[in-house]
Amino acid sequence: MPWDRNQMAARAAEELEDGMYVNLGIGIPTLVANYVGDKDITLQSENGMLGMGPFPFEGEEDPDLINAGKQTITELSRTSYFDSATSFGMIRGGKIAAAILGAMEVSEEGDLANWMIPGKLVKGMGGAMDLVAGVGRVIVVMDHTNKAGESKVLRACTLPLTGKAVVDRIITNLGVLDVVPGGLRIVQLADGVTEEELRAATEATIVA
Amino acid sequence: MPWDRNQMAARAAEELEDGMYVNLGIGIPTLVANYVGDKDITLQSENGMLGMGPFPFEGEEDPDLINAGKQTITELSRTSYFDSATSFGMIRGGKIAAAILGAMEVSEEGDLANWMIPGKLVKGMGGAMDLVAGVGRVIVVMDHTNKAGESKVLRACTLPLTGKAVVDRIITNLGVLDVVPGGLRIVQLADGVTEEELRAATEATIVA
Amino acid sequence: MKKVYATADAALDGLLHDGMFIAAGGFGLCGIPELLIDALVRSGVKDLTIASNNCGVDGFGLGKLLDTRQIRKMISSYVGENAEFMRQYLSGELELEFNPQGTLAERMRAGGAGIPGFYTKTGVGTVIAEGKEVKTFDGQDYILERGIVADLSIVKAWKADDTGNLVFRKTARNFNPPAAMCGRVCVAEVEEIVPRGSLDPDLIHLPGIYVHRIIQGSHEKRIEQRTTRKKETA
Amino acid sequence: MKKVYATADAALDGLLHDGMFIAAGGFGLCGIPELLIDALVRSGVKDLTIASNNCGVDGFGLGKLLDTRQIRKMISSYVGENAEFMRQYLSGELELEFNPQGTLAERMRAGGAGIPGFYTKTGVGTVIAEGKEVKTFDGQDYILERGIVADLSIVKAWKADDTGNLVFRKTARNFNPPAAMCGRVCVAEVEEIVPRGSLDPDLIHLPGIYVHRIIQGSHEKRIEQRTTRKKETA
Repeated sequence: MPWDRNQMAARAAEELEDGMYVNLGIGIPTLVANYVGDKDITLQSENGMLGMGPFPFEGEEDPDLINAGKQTITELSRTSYFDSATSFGMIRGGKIAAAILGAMEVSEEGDLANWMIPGKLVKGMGGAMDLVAGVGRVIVVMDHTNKAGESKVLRACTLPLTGKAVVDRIITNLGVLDVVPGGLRIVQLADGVTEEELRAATEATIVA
Repeated sequence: MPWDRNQMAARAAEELEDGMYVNLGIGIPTLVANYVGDKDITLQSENGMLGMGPFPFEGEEDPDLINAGKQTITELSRTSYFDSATSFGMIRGGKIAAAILGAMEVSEEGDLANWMIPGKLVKGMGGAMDLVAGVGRVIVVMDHTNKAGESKVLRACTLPLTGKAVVDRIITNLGVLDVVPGGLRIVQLADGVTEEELRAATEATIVA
Repeated sequence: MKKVYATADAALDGLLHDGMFIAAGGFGLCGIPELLIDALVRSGVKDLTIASNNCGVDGFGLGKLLDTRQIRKMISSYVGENAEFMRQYLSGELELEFNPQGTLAERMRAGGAGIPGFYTKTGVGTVIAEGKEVKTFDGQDYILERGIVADLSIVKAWKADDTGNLVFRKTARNFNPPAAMCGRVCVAEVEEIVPRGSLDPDLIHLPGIYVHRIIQGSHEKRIEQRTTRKKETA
Repeated sequence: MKKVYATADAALDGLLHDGMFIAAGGFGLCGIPELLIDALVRSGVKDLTIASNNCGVDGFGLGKLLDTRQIRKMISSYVGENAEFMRQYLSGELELEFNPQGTLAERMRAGGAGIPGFYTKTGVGTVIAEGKEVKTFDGQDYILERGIVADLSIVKAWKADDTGNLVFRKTARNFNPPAAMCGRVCVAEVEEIVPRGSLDPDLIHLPGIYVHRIIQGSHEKRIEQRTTRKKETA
């Protein structure tokens, strides 16, 4: 049986090591915070905060304290605030060890598309292009196929790119793949998923 | 009789207007602070301070509070501190209205040389190149001639430049000159100095 | 040199002209210059180009200037919260230049710091790189992005002293310092103007040199996504 | 993830190699990492390239590393306080790359912010421009300067918490934040390590993400130019 959203998030949390500064995207990546356990992880919110805490208790929301998804949040004892230029300086400068992001499409060369569907509403890339260009390790978490059953793990992306050759690892409901020379390498299969099932759902080249 | 150091400083202080943020160089320019009177002037120290106060009282020196000349100073009620990148950001970005600096040579095109004498000890330009490139108005205060009686106001500088076409106004012991198209224009003569005396001491072209 | 003005309208007096370029602080609805935006609406100034990470929401923040058709062009990273924006954009009434969020912040900071251009990896190989110079440093490609200098910056801070020294609060700092830096003139609105000397000089986020006019006022500070958790009961 | 180390020597353990590139904070003798410099002397690491605005004075600060001939090259804006520096430089033992002070600060900040190059007016038409690319923006010439990335940064702050969040004091801040930003690894020495949560998150000058190791110690904080005025007597 393929992984569900929470299992994917739990698997993504295994990527995180003690002491890491990490940026989590919107959607499944947000759930990763629930699975870091005892590890000393500091979450960045790219609107200008390190050490993002959980949602506030009802009635304790502070309009001056939001995350990059514009949700009310809280601070921790390690928290620091800074301006947007400094925030993206640390992103672009490679100070954030890992970003865990959602995706619409990923290619076998590590290209990522997650910001725009031409002809549909265009909302903007926000900080996604900066994150994929700058952080140490880019981990994508997404369903392996779209609602029509078509692979989202492609030879080449069809949608406008967020970044070219930026993805290091892909975690889907079917398993874990690494971007390596020549294509993707299977790192792990989701519980009960066979290699054949994963290959069948993957348009991209799978090597070794 | 030509102006003395204090008269030159007093004349330079007339260049400053209420509300200006100003950077004063080492030497005669430092004396300008004594002549600003009631004007609301904020002095920048390029090592990371706006609102530089006077020297501390004896026994009240703070090693964490120095100016760009490495002298102990004090803070004022308007003072703010910042890092060197921010400090030179405001200099380069034109936020400092005026810099009053010493010089070894100035040319009729506004070139300035004040950091290096080849063959002699080379100490470095410090922040001088940034200041002349960035601030709104560069005012040079210096003796009109050197100890050998040779003009320091030249057709072209002989020493390595601090900046090219950067000087707006020159205040010397003999008077005040502006850099204008074609050469220098006499703005004012020091008390008792004749135009002939000033012209004789000036190698640069004097126009109109 | 008096920097404190009585009202937002007074603080903008003499600074506005049609077709001007304004940089605005804020992220989403957090830390936005609400009072100065309202004064821009009242002024009727039009054909504005505005650099701001977002464009408010329908009927609030910069969204108000969309309703009145005062904006000609936005330079933003994300405009997904605003139906009127999309309508005007898709109908061709409104021009839009997408900038990656970090590129936009750095362009503002660079413009204020006298840096006309800088190289970044962000956007290499994407539509953002189209028409931009590419240069290789140490074997890797980067694109040239330009510094922004605005005719006017409008920002929101928590506290100011009368010399314009500003202090921000939590994530409401965001784009406000870089936006302030890139303006030829910067007007700041704050929740409280405190006496000179009552802000610790070590703890000023934005020195007064960047701030030309200040007003004090009260802010709605609307919350865009109110998310909470329940207190666990024992 | 433990960032606090017992001694400067322990904090540098495993980080040093001959020929390495170090960025150091401080301006003159103000805000310099005294204890880490002493540990570098004790380590015997040599052929160092050091980016620092100054090179200490004879026998203090980075001057100690001159006495032991551990420095191969300095990248500085001003080195006028040091006779041994001049002797080694004029005899060809020491290499020197002058950077305008603001260019040096910005090169550090850029390197830390993933910007490999930026354009500046500073130095145009001077020896500083020699061999550098010139580009015209809006009719004005600028030169291309490169971001700096150092193998190691050594900085001095006033206070830290155990997550590496730093606070500086007065003009001792100077080059310390940009120097910290540009290091692949940054070691900070502070006067006091305080418990997590005792620094106001709004008032942290340098977030802990930039700081990998911390030591607490006592500092001589030598004054270079002791200037005072007399109290006026009534």
